[in-house]
Amino acid sequence: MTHVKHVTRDWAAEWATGGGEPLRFLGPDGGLVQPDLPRPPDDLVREALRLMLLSRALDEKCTNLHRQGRLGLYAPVQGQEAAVVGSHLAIDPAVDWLVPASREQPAMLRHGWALDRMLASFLGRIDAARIPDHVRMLPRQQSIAAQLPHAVGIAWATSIRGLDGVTLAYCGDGATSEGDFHEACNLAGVMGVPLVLVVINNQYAISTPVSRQTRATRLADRARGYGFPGVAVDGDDLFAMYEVTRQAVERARAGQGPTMIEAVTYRMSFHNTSDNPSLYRDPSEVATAGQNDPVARLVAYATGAGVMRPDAIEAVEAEVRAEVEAALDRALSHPAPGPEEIFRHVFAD
Amino acid sequence: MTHVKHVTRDWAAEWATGGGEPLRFLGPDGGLVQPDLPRPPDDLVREALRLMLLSRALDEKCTNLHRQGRLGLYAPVQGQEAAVVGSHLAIDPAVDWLVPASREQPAMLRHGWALDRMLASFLGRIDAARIPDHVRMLPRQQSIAAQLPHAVGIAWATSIRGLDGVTLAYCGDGATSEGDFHEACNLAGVMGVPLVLVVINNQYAISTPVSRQTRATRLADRARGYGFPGVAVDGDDLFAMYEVTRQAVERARAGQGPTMIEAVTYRMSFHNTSDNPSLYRDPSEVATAGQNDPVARLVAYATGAGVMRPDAIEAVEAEVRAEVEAALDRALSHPAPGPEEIFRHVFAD
Amino acid sequence: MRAEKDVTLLEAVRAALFDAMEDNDRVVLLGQDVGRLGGVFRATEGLHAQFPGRVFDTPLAEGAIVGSSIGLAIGGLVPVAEIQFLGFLHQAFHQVTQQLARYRFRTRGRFHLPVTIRAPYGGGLRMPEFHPDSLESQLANVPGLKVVTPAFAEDAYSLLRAAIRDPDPVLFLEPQRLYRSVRGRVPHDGAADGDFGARMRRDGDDLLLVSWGPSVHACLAAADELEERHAVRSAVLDLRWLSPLDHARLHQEAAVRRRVVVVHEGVRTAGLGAEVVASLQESLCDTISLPILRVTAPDTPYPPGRLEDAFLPSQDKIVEAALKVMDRP
Amino acid sequence: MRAEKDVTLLEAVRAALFDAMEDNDRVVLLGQDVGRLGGVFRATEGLHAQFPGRVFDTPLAEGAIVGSSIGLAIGGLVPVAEIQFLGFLHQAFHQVTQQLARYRFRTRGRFHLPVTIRAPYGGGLRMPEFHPDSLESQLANVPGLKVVTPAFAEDAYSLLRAAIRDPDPVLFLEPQRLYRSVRGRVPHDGAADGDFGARMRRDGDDLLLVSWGPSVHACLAAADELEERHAVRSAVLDLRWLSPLDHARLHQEAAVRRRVVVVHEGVRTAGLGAEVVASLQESLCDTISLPILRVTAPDTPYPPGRLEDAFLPSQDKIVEAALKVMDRP
Ligand SMILES: Cc1ncc(C[n+]2csc(CCOP(=O)(O)OP(=O)(O)O)c2C)c(N)n1
Ligand SMILES: Cc1ncc(C[n+]2csc(CCOP(=O)(O)OP(=O)(O)O)c2C)c(N)n1
Ligand SMILES: [Mg+2]
Ligand SMILES: [Mg+2]
Repeated sequence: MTHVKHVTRDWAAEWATGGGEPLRFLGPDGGLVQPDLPRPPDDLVREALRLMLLSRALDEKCTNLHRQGRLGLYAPVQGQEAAVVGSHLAIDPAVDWLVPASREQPAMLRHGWALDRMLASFLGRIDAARIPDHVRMLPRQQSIAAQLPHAVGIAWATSIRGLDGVTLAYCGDGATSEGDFHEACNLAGVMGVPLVLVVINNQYAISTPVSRQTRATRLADRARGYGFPGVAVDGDDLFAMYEVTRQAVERARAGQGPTMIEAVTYRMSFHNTSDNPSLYRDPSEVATAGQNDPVARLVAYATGAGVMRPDAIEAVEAEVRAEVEAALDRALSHPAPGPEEIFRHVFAD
Repeated sequence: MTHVKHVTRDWAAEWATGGGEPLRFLGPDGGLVQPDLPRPPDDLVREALRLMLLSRALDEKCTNLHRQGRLGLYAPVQGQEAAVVGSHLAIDPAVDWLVPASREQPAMLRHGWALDRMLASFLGRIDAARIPDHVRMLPRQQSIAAQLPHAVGIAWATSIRGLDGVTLAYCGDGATSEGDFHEACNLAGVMGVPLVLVVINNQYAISTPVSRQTRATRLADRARGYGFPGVAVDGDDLFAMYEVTRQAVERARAGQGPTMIEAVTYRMSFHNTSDNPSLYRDPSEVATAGQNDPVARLVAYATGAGVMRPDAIEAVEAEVRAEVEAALDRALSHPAPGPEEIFRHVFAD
Repeated sequence: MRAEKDVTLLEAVRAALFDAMEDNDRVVLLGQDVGRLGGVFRATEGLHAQFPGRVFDTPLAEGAIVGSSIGLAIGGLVPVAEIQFLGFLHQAFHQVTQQLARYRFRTRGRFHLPVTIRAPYGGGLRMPEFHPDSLESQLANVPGLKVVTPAFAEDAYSLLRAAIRDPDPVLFLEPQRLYRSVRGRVPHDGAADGDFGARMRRDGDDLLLVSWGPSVHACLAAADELEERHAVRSAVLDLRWLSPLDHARLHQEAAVRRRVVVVHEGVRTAGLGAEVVASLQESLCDTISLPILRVTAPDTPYPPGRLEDAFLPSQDKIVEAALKVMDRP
Repeated sequence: MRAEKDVTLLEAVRAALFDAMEDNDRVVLLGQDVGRLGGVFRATEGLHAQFPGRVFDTPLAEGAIVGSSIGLAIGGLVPVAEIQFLGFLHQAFHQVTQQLARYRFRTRGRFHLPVTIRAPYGGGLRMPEFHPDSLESQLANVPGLKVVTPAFAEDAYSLLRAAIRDPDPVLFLEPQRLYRSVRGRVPHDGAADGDFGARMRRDGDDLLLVSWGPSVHACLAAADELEERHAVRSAVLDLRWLSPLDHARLHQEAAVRRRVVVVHEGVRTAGLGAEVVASLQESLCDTISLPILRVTAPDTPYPPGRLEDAFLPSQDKIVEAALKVMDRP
């Protein structure tokens, strides 16, 4: 593991003294809005875009499979790809831990969970879906915010044992209202554990808008009450997400404790495949939010800055679609679990 | 109920922009340290001092009764009298609700729970201890922080029903780590309920110092994350506690939502009669804190400013002692509960 | 809604809420997504618009939902709170067991809590973990709580009205699998009599199947099969109130038929079926045929949806147990 | 601490913690006030100094204590967490039931949780509400958890060692009334054999008293009285492991004596006694004498200390129940 010290501005500190607007490096039109920043590495852009397009292809496929009655509930990532991918690109799956909530598919893939295993899990092939032993990642969590104390514990264990890893944990805006969120953050602060918590504020918890979830202006303001840095970032801006997370990871590795990053984004689609958002949100709101589509934004940057030509991007799109199809075939070839499985793994044999 | 608008400085706002030092009006030597403040009403000083001395007398009596094996566990108020009495003097027991934690004896007495009933409760005379129907007060809570969502609910009911009362709730520094604290504060913010939450930061939760309870510099900083004002006050300063609470109550009555007040004070005595603080805290620390004794401070003010002469204060001390004795006699004359009591009041008859 | 109507169990729940709110303006609703969305199952659909200022979307915090309901009740209201799925009541368990259940006792009657907590539960819908969990046994182990669960639309209406009228806290458990699959007639008058106690759902002299909530329907199906294929006539007793239990009715019906099988979706060990058995053998060991068998979920966590059929007490398993007890003297 | 020593139950707990920490440097302790103070009962006294960097005072947050223990285990440690009083486990119940109990199952064995949760419980010390609550039945209703409770100092040592060594989560319930009132000899070798299953504590042919934790001692006293005053010879079976239950041993001992009384401090309805009854009547209804009686706390909240004697299963009540079952054929 490398401990390169990137000398750059301290974004969390800058944000704390600012007016509360989320940090933004990349504008909705694909242009960089912080002129003094170095140009983001082209490789990063290519890797990110590929993961984001893969995530979209997966959303599409799983939604269709659900419609066909072949797959259970599915919660799409759509709209949150930059927040998830940008933050995850800042950690090293070989040493760092990933603690997802339930809508971080591309992060789980990049962390080492093969696509066919992920699909196997959506298809109820539970044994095929098992996270491999070397992959430092928890499964998705159905109980909102319950994973956060686990993340703190993992990070704490790392520091007690003098190991290197940082723990990157995710939760939603809704999750921030749970007692678990609070107890976990406070313990993380007290123990000074190497944790980076990314709050994906996609504006909704099912039908509940964030304005009814909390009266706080910014969720990132919570961090001060736990004694560690908090920073709000434009969650549709891959570069800001990446860079702010990278700094947080660096602080955590250096023993400087946790950071909370609020990724301000938008859930472009339904809560899950059983939800009907038209019951509770305006088409006009959705349309406005659509203009912030993080994939379109990164595509605009990539083409505008000459990182990738449109046809290269189309080629990636075709590639990831094919990848999803192939993985689905493999997933379906895994045996479906038999009834005896309900008695296995309750306790050690 | 009167809605007098006191035109004065907005202390919560001033604190928020300050350096984090708790607000203080009255110095440890009994002198006023905010020269532009109007002189506190002499009646307030007399009433407060009487309650604080009564609280001390009660602490002493109950500790002795415990030593004699006549009373169960007792948790003394000692050191926190100004924080409790100063805040409670700002509400009107006729319309406002009191939600105590477990160490707010003088507030419960002023709210209308007779001293003999309180003593009856310590002595296990549960029916005699019943809170009278007209007293708007919850009983003491043994489960740390669990009373806070109840307080929010009461305040919320008041606002749904369009009634006037404000709810004054207390909790300790330790309580701020519980999920209940968080969920209650956040809900209070969202619903904008008329709640004043006083966090009695007495530096300890049993043996755990506040520095191991949270890494936050000030607990009052939490309020920002819930979207309402928070302010830290010198909890040994009766005047600052009173005035800051009074403003918060005024805001709540005017429909402007909750306020969190952190009363920075010190638990001068043991956690309760089964505790031995010498196992976990330095005599020197206790000695230093003793210099902040809120009773001594108010006595110094009262004598220095000519509100009460030392002999008048001594007379009050004798009076409250006699009051405690008389109440104890009455409490002991209440019948002890019989075994059939365990089957009563489980459900409505 | 006062006219008698043919409705689903879900609609019966909604009608009960509507009527309760109309009858008593102190009744308020709160919970996650119960407002504009009308709840994830639409149980509260329309109520937000029909009763402005009385239906509240809360933050995602079960402890605060139960805890603030306590305060709302103390403050003079009659809160009906929804926990989105019963499994998530554990997030609020301290508020339920330590607070909701004990305020009357603790304050010697100074405060009592007319709080209703509604929660969908039970399997059969291929739900993710926690969503289908049956926790009734744990709740019945908490003195000071009442626990009730309907298996029919009529009961969903009348029991929910009774729960809301009750001066003490009631956990109202709604079998989510039945929401849209059973229909019935909502009684004309909300104040239906006979809202307490167990109810016979099917008559039969040979055997008593005791159950509640979703498994009542598995018992009814098993009883039909037993009659048609094995000439065994089974009665089905729907306990409805799980706490306090209607021991009198239970004993009475068991004494008549002598053979008893208890069926529930909760796991076996320390499930409520054990209480039914313990109570029956205590009072009736000289009258009834023993053993009483239990058909329950096994002692494993609720499995993924694909496997839930193997987990749930099925018609087959009930028939098998019934035939076993029929072999006894 | 390896030498055999005459110690109190509390000291046996401390010795087990010490030895476990010495044997395995992955073992860490956490909880409220467990560090410098050594716990409110002093169970962890000295360990903070003896094992620097391995004993942690946590903030006042039970959910975080259990939840972070899960993470500590996943991160490669063997956490032993203290919940200051078992009643406050409800603050963390969602972490216990949804998380601690299910990680192995959920992840098909990828993660397992060698977590021990210690908690004092039980009555007799005139404690305030919550502090004396017995929740074992609710815990036994949660698949994936093991639950164990010692009634003797020897067991406090060996069962706690077994709990910490167990690759799966164990709730270790410590009868606080016995902390200083019972003494025993800590086995020389921590890896004492026979840490599983139930144990006979007293022999007798006429009757089996089944119990666990604090009530074992009430049973022993009752058994003496029964023998001396009524010439009834009762055996006392201490279940120890409440989940999974040692059905085999329970059935075996019951079959020999035929008459059974179950005794526990938890409330009656849906208490673990019901499971014992249900299990026995299921396998042994032709062998044993029925009814099996239960002596338990009544279905009311734990009362204030002054009234707890009326609430707890006393020697008198046990004798009364025993004489009743002795009257049966
Ligand atoms: C403890 C708990 N309560 C309620 C639910 C039901 N539920 C599932 S998702 C969800 C909303 C989550 O919102 P958020 O945290 O913002 O995440 P998002 O869905 O937006 O990714 C709710 C209420 C749950 N799964 N867990
Ligand atoms: C939920 C819960 N956990 C643990 C305890 C045990 N306990 C009683 S008082 C206390 C410390 C409380 O500290 P704080 O909130 O600061 O109040 P203080 O005692 O200082 O007034 C603890 C841990 C409890 N009563 N409730
Ligand atoms: Mg969200
Ligand atoms: Mg304190």
